[in-house]
Amino acid sequence: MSINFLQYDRTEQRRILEALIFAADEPLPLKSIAKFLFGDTSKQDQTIFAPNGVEALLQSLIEEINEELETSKRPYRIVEVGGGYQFATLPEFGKIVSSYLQLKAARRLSRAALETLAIIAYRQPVSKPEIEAIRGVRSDEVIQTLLQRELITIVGRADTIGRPLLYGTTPVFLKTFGLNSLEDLPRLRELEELLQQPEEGEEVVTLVATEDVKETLEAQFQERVTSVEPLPDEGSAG
Amino acid sequence: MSINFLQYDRTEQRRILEALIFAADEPLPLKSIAKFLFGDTSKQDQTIFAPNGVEALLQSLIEEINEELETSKRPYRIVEVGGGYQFATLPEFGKIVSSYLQLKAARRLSRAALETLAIIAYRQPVSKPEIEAIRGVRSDEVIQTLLQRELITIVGRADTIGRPLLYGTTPVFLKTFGLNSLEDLPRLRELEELLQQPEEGEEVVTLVATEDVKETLEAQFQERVTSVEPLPDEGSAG
Amino acid sequence: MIYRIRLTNFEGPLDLLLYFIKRDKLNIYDIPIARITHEFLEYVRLMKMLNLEVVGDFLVTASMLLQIKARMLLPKPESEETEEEDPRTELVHRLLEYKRYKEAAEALAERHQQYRYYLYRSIPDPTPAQMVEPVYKNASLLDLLTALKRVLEKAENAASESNVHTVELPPVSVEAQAEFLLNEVKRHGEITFQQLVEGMERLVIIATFLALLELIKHQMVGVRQAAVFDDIIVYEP
Repeated sequence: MSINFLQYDRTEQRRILEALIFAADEPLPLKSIAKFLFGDTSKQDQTIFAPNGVEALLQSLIEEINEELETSKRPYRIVEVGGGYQFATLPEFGKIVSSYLQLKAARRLSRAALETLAIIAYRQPVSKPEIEAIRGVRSDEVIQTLLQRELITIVGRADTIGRPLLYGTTPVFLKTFGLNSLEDLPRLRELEELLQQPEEGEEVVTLVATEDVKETLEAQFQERVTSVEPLPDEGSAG
Repeated sequence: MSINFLQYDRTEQRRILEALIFAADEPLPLKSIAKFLFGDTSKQDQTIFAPNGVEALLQSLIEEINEELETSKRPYRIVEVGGGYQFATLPEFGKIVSSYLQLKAARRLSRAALETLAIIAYRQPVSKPEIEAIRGVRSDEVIQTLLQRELITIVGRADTIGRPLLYGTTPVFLKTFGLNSLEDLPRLRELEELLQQPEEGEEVVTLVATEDVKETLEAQFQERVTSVEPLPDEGSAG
Repeated sequence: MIYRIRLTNFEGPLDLLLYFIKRDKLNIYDIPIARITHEFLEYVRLMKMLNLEVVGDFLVTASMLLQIKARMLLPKPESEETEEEDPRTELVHRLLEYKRYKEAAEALAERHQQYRYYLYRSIPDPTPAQMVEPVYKNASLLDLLTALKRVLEKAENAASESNVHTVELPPVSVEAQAEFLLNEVKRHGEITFQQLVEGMERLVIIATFLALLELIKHQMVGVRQAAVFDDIIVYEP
């Protein structure tokens, strides 16, 4: 779909473009912005976008927005990155922003950590080789992180070759995810049922592979973890 | 960590605060911004933040930023939502760009979804059997949809028979409905109040003959039928 | 063929009863059970005819209505002193309870209408390195493989959309891709893997990926990312 962008005056054009770049969660390439604002321009008379066509028009609008941002002393600009345009804070604010983000990052578990944690939660007691077989990747570091955060602990040794250590979840795990006991974990089957047949056709998620289950768990966990306070004396975050 | 925020003049204070809020993708509570910028203020002399302390200072800075954003015609503001402050587009621009960005949040919700969401919002934590008892209809699909849109999440398990999963609303819910917290939900009418207000009839339909009734009903149903699907393996119709 | 009709917007039996009450301006505390049951059953018959999947929910309510109707027909106890409970009480309570949430849903709908177009800031990841001091860490092999998997899936989707099924040997070698990659990195200073392989075919993507691994090994390029599963940024060391 496209809107009739040219019906707006230049100020409004800038504002629409600025809102578009603002609300996108990835850098927007000029090409795709152009497609949205003007539809398929290849079929149109390019002279209306003279002198240099649609993309040049958009580029000059972006320049004008950045001038406005500078004049009004905003601490961010639109920058070109990764083949697209997006907002970024100015470098002089970088330090304070990144130290804030780091603070926030310490509160989140990485996706790898959540994935591993989900496997341990559902299959405990479980050994590293088993975890790695399921995830398909080496998991030493992430297990270390989980041990450090006291979300998992060593619960014994397997009887298999090499007698690998077995891991299980801790009370900290239960507390972090607001569970009374391990029985409160959603059963995998329940999750599958929940994810079957969505109501709206456009949001069809067919749950076939384990991957999807993992992702669901991760999404859920992620949500809960973000609201949990950082653990004290933390060596390193996941 | 904390920086010496007060060493900056007011313009710079605004810019630092704006950069922080701009760089975050979730609502920042005043308390945590204050903690970040000033460290533990409880031990400090609050009079330097007079007249109303740190949070009042931040709040007035945010107001000033929003005034500047308005003056310089930016298409976004800092809004208070979900227990903190976050940047958001002005709705008129959100409307223009949301179709392009295909944002889930802007998608319409069906009446069934809203009804179920209302029950969950007001009675959380609440189980599916409870929801279905109130609605009088099976609600699996609609719960799935709400989970997928991240408006609700699993928050635990009930102690009743079968230990059904319990649902509650998410931060996405607060944002989608412009709520600062669950306390901002419109008040649920009391049963007594409903008792006092007799139903107002607005449309009177006189039923004449059964045939007519059927036709009317069919037309009505037709309107509400949103999808017709072939049944794969069903021997005979019910 | 047998069709089942999904009424995704249908609110159910209680909603239907409230509809009757409203339509006929009935007193909710004095519902004419016989009349309403009759009409309700008409609906249920129709639903069966249309093979609506919600009919089960309506049958439950239908049987409740029939029970109430039967109880209403029973002769009242002789002593007028004992207050016999109205058989309709429970139904009235359920209707009122449902009505509360129906109203709350309407209020929510209004709020949604009002707020659905507030698009909240979300952060494009990774934050551009040239603007913000990044919290990057070096990317691991897993990160690289994840990026590759994502890119390949994208390429496959694109291929299946265009119905192209040509399977050929890579038109380029790993060496050639290494050269291409180095040039790109030199030109841009840094570039995401995603961009590097944009529009490439599956096999070329794999060749590029192998080239990337080689170049990393020889420390001719570096890779980093802001967070696990973010785009891999290839940069000039």
